[in-house]
Amino acid sequence: MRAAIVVFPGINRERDMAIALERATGHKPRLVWHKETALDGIDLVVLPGGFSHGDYLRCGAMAAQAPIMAAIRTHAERGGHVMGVCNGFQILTEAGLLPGALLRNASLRFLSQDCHLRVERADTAFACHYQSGQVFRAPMAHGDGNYFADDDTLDRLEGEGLVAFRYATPEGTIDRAANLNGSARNIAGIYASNLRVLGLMPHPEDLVDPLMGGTDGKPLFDGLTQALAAA
Amino acid sequence: MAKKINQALAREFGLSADEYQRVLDIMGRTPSLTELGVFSVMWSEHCSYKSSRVWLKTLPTKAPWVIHGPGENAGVVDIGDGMAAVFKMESHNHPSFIEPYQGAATGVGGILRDVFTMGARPVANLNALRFGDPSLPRTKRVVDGVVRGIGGYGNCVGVPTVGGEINFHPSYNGNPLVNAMTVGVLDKTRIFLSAAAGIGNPVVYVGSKTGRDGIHGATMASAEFAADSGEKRPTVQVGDPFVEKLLIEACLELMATDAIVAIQDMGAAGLTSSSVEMAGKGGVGIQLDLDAVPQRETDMTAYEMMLSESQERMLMVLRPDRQDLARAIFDKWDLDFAVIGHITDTGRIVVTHKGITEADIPLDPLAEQAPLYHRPTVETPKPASLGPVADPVGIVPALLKLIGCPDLCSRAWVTNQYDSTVGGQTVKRPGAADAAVVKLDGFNRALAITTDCTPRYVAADPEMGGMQAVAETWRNLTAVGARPLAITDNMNFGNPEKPEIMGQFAAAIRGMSKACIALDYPVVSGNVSLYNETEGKGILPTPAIGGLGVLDDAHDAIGIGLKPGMGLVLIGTIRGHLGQSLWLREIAGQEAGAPPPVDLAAERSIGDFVRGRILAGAVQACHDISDGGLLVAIAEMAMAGNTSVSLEAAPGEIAPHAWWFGEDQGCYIVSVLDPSAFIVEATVADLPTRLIGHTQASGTGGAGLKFKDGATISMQDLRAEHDRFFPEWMN
Amino acid sequence: MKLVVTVMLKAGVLDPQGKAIGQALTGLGFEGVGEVRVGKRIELELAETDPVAAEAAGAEMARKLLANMVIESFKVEVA
Amino acid sequence: MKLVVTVMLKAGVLDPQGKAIGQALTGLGFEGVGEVRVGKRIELELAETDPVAAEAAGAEMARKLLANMVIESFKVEVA
Ligand SMILES: Nc1ncnc2c1ncn2[C@@H]1O[C@H](COP(=O)(O)OP(=O)(O)O)[C@@H](O)[C@H]1O
Ligand SMILES: [Mg+2]
Repeated sequence: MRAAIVVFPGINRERDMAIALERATGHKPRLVWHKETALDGIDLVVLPGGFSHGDYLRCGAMAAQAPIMAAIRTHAERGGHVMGVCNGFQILTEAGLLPGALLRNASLRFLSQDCHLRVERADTAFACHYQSGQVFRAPMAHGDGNYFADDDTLDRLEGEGLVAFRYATPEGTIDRAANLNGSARNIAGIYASNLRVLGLMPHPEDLVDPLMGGTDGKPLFDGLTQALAAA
Repeated sequence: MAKKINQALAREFGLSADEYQRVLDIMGRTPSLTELGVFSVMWSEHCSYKSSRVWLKTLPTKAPWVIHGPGENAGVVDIGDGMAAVFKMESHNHPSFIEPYQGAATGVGGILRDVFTMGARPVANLNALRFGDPSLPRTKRVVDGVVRGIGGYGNCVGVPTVGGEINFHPSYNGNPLVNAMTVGVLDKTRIFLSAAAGIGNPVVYVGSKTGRDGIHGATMASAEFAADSGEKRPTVQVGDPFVEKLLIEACLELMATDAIVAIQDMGAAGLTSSSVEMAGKGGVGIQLDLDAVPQRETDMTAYEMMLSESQERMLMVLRPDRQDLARAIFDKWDLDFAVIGHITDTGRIVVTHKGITEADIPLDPLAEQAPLYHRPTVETPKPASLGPVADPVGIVPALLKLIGCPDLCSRAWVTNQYDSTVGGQTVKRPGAADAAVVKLDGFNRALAITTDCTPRYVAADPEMGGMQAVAETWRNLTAVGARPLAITDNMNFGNPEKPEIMGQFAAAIRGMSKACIALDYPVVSGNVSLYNETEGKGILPTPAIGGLGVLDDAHDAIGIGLKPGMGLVLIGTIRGHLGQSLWLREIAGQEAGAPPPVDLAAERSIGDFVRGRILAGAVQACHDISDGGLLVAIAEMAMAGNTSVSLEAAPGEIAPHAWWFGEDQGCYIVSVLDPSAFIVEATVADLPTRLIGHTQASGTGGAGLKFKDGATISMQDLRAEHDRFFPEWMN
Repeated sequence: MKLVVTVMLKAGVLDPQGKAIGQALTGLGFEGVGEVRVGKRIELELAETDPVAAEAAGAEMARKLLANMVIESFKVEVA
Repeated sequence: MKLVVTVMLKAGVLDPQGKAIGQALTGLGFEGVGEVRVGKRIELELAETDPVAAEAAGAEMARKLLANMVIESFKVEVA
């Protein structure tokens, strides 16, 4: 799998993401500057976490207008895989590559703590090393992760099985207490219709090494590596 | 409009009559407004250390592993593998009182710049915070703003905030302390310094544009607050963490080339102090043309530009043939880049604006004749030692109250607002261990970092308190298995013109020095913040210490969380010292007695032994005894590991409350699989130990804490008390 | 020419900030505070001197960047 | 009665958001964009029916909570 990480000004988890991808694939991902315009020969494009353009105005809004976005759009239209984590998820929604928007956390505070995610379906390149219904732990670190979409959109996402992960208790219960940022229907991550574009708020890339507290995020990267090996 | 330059104006600028006379002597004429401004900020307490310098000079600053001690933007120590750690702590107390969010945010920004200006990538932030009485609405607003500000800045720049400390005391009601610390790492052969060189070399300004921000911030940080401090509000600066992030990346990118001759952040007193210090250190002169300075506002005067404290700016001296390369890098990152002058051989700083020479000052006298005061000192009288104090409530209620009190309760509400994992190298997050542990990307090696100070000890006995603060950081680094290397300090005190305050300062330095020498643990950087008083009332003297240590292998680091199936051993001697303890304050309602004495020889031998056992893999968890004493430490270990503990009885010769809550120094609790073996080895080394309990058997649930006499506290009750304060207070 | 673009959350989109402000005001003793909504006011200095063209440019800026049409609506005025 | 409180950074105070937006608009090809300042627009539903009293209440709210008087200024209007 050949992976690229897009670097927007103000992004700060590109290193974390590169470490996780290198662990899984055995080689360093390509870092692509936001002013570049081509993504040739890439299987997976990752938009990492951080504060692109300071998250001023709205999180991800300015990055969504970057020159590289046209290439990302083309890559997605061709059926290429795209993953946006945290700020990357916000950028994908701002760019219209994923539906909905990420509002300020309901508590109006930045949340930096571990959360638990329930895998809603495992038959995707991203989740194939998890079981459907499995719960895994991931650090979250965001001020604007409160997923919002209108009811029709939410119904469609659920109806088409496009919810990727939900905030859950460690036992897998989907309830209000587990929904730290107030997201609609506990949604932590969603897919585009072709299941090849994923956006999620928490950071599986920060939990791929026992030394840093666990390996709960590792199956995501191992799964991607295996699923896209043939690509 | 033009102000008349005279002694009255000099006084407004914070210069005494003597100091102004010295300016006149150096200049041989009446200075211009800009010149007077330069003298006043360079000779302010904040920049000149005029009251503290004589004492700071006595601190031990050398060790074989120290690469740069005090005098540079930050201290640098060798950490092995060809790498060095760069670190410093700095205060932003006054700005944080005026505008808590921006004050704290720009404090973080400022200390980050001191570290990356040396070529290091910042890898960790910490903060030492002191607030007033929590029952005051103002305290709540300040805490909320400061915590948001630290998070708002640190999270955005992508440097993990991994540790720190928070205390409450009414003495900080009108004067909170916000001390921020940054640690960076670099290749030890690629350290950048600030001494300018190369006659004719361009002086380059990069970063944000200059506005009328914080003019006279440095002198504000050097003056006591009066009731009308609202008047000084326009000096507040707004931080732009996004630009800071770009500046970090752009500077590090440029530092990978050979373009930079010297570099210095524009901190307090902005363009003035950075240009004066760079030229002064290099023994050269500097010519600045202010027309070239990127400006955010119109019609700025030379005086305003020289004194502005606009954030996120740096000054560099470049090799002339690398100017274009440097410009291209800053263009890429959308940052201003302007050649604003050049290095000269005149030994003077010459500032021109719109064709007029606005300042022309000889640099040597500006530095050498800077005021230096041997202020009178009065020793703090030794406190009477505390007689026996009866236990009014019993052990269990006292524990529940203590672990819920503002000084000991869970800090999760605070730390959950700080991104502690960004960078992917955080081995021990806040609350997991006595020190934060951050791995070096690409190496097995890790840094351990902590901040500590117990101001109530320092107030009661400044020398012992200074010693204790240093020893506690050393102990906390040891408790994770790290080899302590060096400290940074932030001396927060009251008005130095009062002999009692200067006496506290001198004694604290004395105590710190003794500890540094005994522990081979020198001071490599620091900061002094004086005049922390409101209407004549001083804060508790607070020499905050930031300690740094190294682990050759991050895998060796341990935390405080207990696991089942272990024995708990106390190493060190508990005599039941209740003087100045939290138990005494929270349970008996007294702030009295002498602080617990520190025995530096015992500290060293016990610490070295504990570290040795940790590195040998014999210790599962370790926690030092500090605020709240033995039982609080055990409760914290139990909660952190979600593992119950059965306790042995207190020894008969010490009153139970003194045993459980005394704050004796130099003690650790270790969790070990084989307590007898540990005790034997300690005994062979002639160190005092005592078995104090066992964790629940593997696979069984437990009662939380279970005492020998059958009393228990459930884990839920412990947690409920521990977790309550901040969320209830803030919501 | 100065332009003011006002961006507000659409009705139906929960505004936690507005809610929190409403609660805080009530907590401070202000009576009769009903719904509170928080939006942005963006003031732009434009070289354009024709108000109609300026307004059109403002609307274009809002659609492209200043507002997220999924959750927000906007208004452009020449100041 | 509906009240609108507008809160803007005081003149001279750095507005990082406004600066970034200005740069982004220029990057998107909008020409002649000068200074951009971003503030808050807070719309409040009040039980009060007297405009003068409502305005006074709004100013009080702004001073106490809605604006940070150290760096911001505000304006109250009855909508
Ligand atoms: N209390 C102290 N202990 C040790 N070093 C100190 C202390 N206070 C200041 N220093 C050193 O003095 C120098 C100047 O510090 P400072 O004025 O804070 O720098 P900056 O201009 O970057 O703000 C630095 O090298 C700093 O480490
Ligand atoms: Mg500096």
